[in-house]
Amino acid sequence: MIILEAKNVTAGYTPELNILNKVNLKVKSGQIVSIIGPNGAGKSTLLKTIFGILKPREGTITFKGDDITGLNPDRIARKGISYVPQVNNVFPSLTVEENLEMGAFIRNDDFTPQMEEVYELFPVLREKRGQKAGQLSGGQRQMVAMGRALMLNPELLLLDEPSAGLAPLMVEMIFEKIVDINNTGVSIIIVEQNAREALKMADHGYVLAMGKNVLDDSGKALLANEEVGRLYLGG
Amino acid sequence: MYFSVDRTEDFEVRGERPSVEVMDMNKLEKGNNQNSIMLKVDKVAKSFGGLKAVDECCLEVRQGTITGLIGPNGAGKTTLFNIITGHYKPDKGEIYFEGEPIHGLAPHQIFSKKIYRTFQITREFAQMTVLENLMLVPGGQIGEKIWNTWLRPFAVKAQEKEIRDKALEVLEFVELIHLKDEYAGSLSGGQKKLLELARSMMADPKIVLLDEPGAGINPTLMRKLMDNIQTLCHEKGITFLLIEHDMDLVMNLCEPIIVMSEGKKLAEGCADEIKSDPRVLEAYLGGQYR
Amino acid sequence: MLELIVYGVVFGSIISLGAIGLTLVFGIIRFANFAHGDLMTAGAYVALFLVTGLLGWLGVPDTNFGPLSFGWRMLIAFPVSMAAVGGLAIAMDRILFSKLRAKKSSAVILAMSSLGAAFIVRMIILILWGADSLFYRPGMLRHAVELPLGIKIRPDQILILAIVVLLVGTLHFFLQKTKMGKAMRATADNMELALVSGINTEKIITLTWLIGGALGAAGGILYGIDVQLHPYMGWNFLIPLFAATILGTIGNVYGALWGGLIIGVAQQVSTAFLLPTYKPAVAFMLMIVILLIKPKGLFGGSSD
Amino acid sequence: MEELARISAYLVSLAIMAGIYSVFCLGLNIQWGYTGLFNIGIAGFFCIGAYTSALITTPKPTGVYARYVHQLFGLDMPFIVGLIGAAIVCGIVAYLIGIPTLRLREDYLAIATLGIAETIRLIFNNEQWLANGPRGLMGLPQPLSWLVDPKHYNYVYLAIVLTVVLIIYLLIERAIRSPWGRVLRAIREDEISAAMSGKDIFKFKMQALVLGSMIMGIGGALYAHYTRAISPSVFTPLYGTFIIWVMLMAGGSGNNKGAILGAFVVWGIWIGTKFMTDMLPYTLKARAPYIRFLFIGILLEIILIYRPQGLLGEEKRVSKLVE
Repeated sequence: MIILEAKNVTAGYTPELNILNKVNLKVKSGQIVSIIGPNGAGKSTLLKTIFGILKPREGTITFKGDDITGLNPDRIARKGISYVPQVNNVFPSLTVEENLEMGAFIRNDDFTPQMEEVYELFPVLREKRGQKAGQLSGGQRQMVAMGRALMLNPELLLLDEPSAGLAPLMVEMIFEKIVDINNTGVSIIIVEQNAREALKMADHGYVLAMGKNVLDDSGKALLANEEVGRLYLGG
Repeated sequence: MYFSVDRTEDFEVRGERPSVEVMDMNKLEKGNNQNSIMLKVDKVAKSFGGLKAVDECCLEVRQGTITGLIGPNGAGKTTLFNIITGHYKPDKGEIYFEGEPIHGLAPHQIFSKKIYRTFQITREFAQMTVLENLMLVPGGQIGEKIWNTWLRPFAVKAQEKEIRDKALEVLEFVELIHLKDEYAGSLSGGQKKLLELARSMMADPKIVLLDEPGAGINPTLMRKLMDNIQTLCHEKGITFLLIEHDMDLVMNLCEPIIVMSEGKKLAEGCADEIKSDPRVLEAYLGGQYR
Repeated sequence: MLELIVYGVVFGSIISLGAIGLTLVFGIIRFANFAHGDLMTAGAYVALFLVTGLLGWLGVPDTNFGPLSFGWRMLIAFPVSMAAVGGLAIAMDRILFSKLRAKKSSAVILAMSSLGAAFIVRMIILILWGADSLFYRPGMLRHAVELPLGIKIRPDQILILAIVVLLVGTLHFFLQKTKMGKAMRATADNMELALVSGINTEKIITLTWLIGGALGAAGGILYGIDVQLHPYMGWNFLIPLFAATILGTIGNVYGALWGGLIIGVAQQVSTAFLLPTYKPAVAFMLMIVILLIKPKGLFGGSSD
Repeated sequence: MEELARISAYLVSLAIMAGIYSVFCLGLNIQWGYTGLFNIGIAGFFCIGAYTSALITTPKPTGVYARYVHQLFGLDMPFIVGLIGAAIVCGIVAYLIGIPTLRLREDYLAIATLGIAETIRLIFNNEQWLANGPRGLMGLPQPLSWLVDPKHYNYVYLAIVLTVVLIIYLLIERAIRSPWGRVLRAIREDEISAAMSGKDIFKFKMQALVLGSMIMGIGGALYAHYTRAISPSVFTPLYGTFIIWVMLMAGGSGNNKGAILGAFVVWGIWIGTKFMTDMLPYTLKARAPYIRFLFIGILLEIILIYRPQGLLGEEKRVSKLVE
C-alpha cells in the first residue's frame, strides 16, 4: 500500500526561484525511503513541502489517499506524520521530558505508554529526563528530537539529515535506532548526506539533483550504481 | 560533467609542496609566488553550548590557488569562515594572514587586510541598487568621512567617478550590467550569487572566501561563475578558498581540496587523491570502510 | 532604611507584575512593547470605572474589609479588569501587531506601532477621566501597622504582596505544570519547532497577550490602591519595567520577577539620598550600568 | 484687509512651527530613515537644545531678578552661538547614550533614548539652580528683532527658520548621496554584510546618532527663541517625540523632502483638528487636545499598516554624485 505520494511537486522560498521542480516520490507502507543528492538539490525542501511548512506551487501530495497538499503543519501532524528538522530540533530551555510532552501536544489521550516506548528506545533519555535539552550533547539532542517526533505515534516519520554533525559512533547508533523504529511499523523518509549508510538501510532510494528526480531504485541497486558514486564524488 | 579544464601545468609546480613555513614578504608583494602560505589556521577551536563546531583545526591556503573546502554538513566549514573573517572570536587558536596574526580583529579590520567573504545565503543590500551595492565595497573612500562630503566635494566626486567606472566594469564582467539600477533585492537567486562575486571584486581582495557559490543556481550560471572565478585567479592573481558541495564544481575547479570532518582537517590533496582517500569516503559515504 | 527596603519590595513586586508581562511578549513575539505601561494604566482605570461606577450602580456594597482600604467592589473589579485588559491586549494584537507580523515588518516597526497604541490608550483615558490624580477611595485615612524591627506598613501593602505572590505562583504553576504553559515556553524557545509539533502558535500568542495584559492590569490596580491613579502612571512605569526586564534577561520570566524587585528596592532606597521624583531616573541609570557590564542581563545567555 | 493680515499672520506662525518640526524630522531621518536607529527620546534632545541655547543667549539674572530666576550660567551671547551650542551639547549626550546601546539589538537604543528623555525632563524640573526648575526661563532674545516692528517680527523669524531648514537639508542631502550615506543605508539593510564589506558599523551608527541629535538640538533652540519662554512641561513625549515620528512616517522616511513635507502636512492636520475640536461642546473643550492626539495616534497606525513608505518613499537610487 502506498502511504505517501508526491506528484509533480514544485516549490520554492522566493517567488523567482523554484527549489523543487516537478518532483515525484512514493512511499510504501512500512518502507524506509532515503533521499540523497548534493547540497542544494532540494532534499530538505521536499521534506518541508510534504510537512506543509512550505506550500507547493504545483503538484499534489497525498497521505493514505487523502490530499494533504498545502495543509498547515499541525493539521498534517494530526493525520499521523511527524517531522524532525535538521537543526534547532529541540526546545533548549525545556527538559527532556517536557520536549517529549511537546511532541504529544496535539494528543488528548494518555501518552505515558508512548513515552515509555521512547525511553525504551533511547534509555539515555530516561536518565536525562529532568535535564534541559540545551545542555545535552549533539547525539543526545538528536535522540530527543526523534523521541519528540515519535510521541505522536506517527505512521510516517520524516528525518532531515539525522547524522549531520555527529561523531561516527553516534551516527552508527542513530542509524540503528532508525531501523529499530522502522521495525515497529513506522514508515520513514530520510534525507541524508551520509548516502552509503542511508541507502544500505533503505527499501527504496531517490536521488535528487537541482530540484529534480534523477534516479530512483531499490536501496541495493542504487548502492551498486556507479552513477550514484559519481554524483557524490564527481567524474 | 559541466565543465572541464586542463590545468595540469599549473598544478605540477604545487605537487611538491615546499615545507618552508617562513613567509617571504618580498616575494608576496610581487603577488606571483604561488607557493607561499597566504592564510594559516592554527589549532583554531570554537564551541557553541557544548557542541564543538571547530575542533583544533589546522589548515593552510597557498597564494594563487583555488582551494576547495569540502566536508559533510556540520563539519564546521562555515563556522571556520566566520572565525577567519572576525564574525566569531575563536575560543582558542591562531590565524595568520601573510604572516600577520588576524585572530581577534573586528570584521572591518580583517577586510582592510584584503580578505573578502561571501555568504551561503546571499546577503545583498536589498533596498539599494545593484550599482550601489558594488560602489559600497571599496575601502578607504574619502567620501565615507562626513566632513569630506561637505568640505572636499570635488575630491569625493572624482573618487566616486572612479569607483563607479570600476563598478560598471565589474558588472560588465559578470554580465549584470543591464540590472545596474535595479534593487538588489529583486534579483534572482543566481544573479545574487553573481552580485556577491562582483562585490568581492570591488574589494580588490587578495583572498576571497566563497561560501557555497554554486548552491541553488542553474548550470548555465554555475558555469559562468566558475569561468569568472578562474579568470580572476589566473589574471588578477586572487586566491580563492571556497566551500562547496557540488563535487563537479570542486573537482574541476579546486586544487588543492581540503576535506573537513567534525571540525578538523581530515585530508588534503588534488581531486584524484581526495576521490580515492578512504578516510574521505568514510566521512562522506559512511562507515563501510571502517 | 529597612523600611525603605520593605516599601521597595512592595513597589518592586508591582513592577515585577508588569515586567513579567513585558518579558513574555518580548520572548515570544520578539519586540519591545511600549504599550505595556499603558495597559497597566488601563487596568487601573477599568477597575476605577467598576468600583466607583458600574458596581455601585448594580448595588454592590462597598464597606471595607477590616483595615483594608477596599471591599467587595474591588474584589470583583480586580479579576474583571484583568480579563478586560487581557482582552484589550489581544485586540491590540489583532488590529495592529498581527497585521504587521503578517507583512513581515521588522521588530522596530512593531515597537513603533506599540508606541502609537500606548498613546491611543492614554488619550482615551485622558478623554474619559481627565488628567487629574484619582483615588479608588478618596479622602480615606490610611493607617499603618507596626511590624517587628519598627517597620511601619499599611495593611494594603501586605495584601499587595500577598496578591503578587499568589499571581506569580499561579503563573509559575501554569508555565511549569500545564500543557499550555509548557507550550508557551516551547514557543518562546523555538517557534518553528513548536509549529512543527502541532502547537498552534497564533493561539499561544493570543494567550501571551492575555496573560501579559492581565498581569499588567493587576499591577496597575495594585499601584492605584497603594498610591493613586494617574493617566501617566503606566508611562512612568515603562522605564522601570524595561530596566527590570533587561536586568533579568529578556524573555526570562523569573529574571523579570527578580529584576522588578531589585529595581523597586533600588528606587525606594534612592529616596534616602535623592528626590523621590528621580525614581525613574534611578531605574534608568541601573539599566545603563547593566547594559554596560552585562548586556544579556543577570540571568544568563538567552538564545539570541 | 485687516482680516487678510490676521490670516497671513496665522499662516506665518503655522509655517514657523512646521519649519521647526522639519528640522527635527530631518534629524530623525538621518537616524531612522537612513540608518535604522530607533530614537524615541527626541523630546530629550529638543529639551537640551532649547535650554542650552537659552542659557547661552540670556544674561545671568542680577539684582532683584536673581532672587526669582536661577540659572547655572547666562552668557548673553548671540543667537547663532546658541544654535551651535545646542547642537554640540546634544551631540555629546547622544554620544554618551550610543556607547552602551549601539552595539546591542535595536530596541535597546529605543529604551535608552526614552529613558534619557524622561531623565532630562526630571532634571530640568527638579534642579532649580540649573534653569529655574518648573517655572523655566523667559524673555529669550530674538535675532534681528531690531529689523522690523515687533508686530511683524514673525516674518523675519520665518525667514530665519526656513534658512536653517534649507542649510540643514542641503548639508544632509550632500552627505547622504555620498559614500557616507551609502554606508548608513547598507547598515540599515544588513549590518553583518556591511561589516564584512569592511565598514566599522559602530562608528557609522554613532555618527548618524550624533549628527541627527545635533540637528534636533538646533530644532530645540529654534523653538526656544520662537516662543521666548521655555519650561520642562513643554518637552513631553507627545509634542517632543511622538508627533515628530508621525511626521516622518507620513512624509516618507528615507527621503529628506518627505521629512519636510511630513512636518508641514502633519502640523497642518494638527492645527486643522484644532478647528474641529473648537466646535465641540464646552464641557469637552478642556479635553480637546487629547482627542486631537488620539487622532494623530490613529493616523500613525494607519500609515504603519497601509502605507509604511509614507507619502514620498525612498528614491530608488540615492547615491548619485556622479552621472
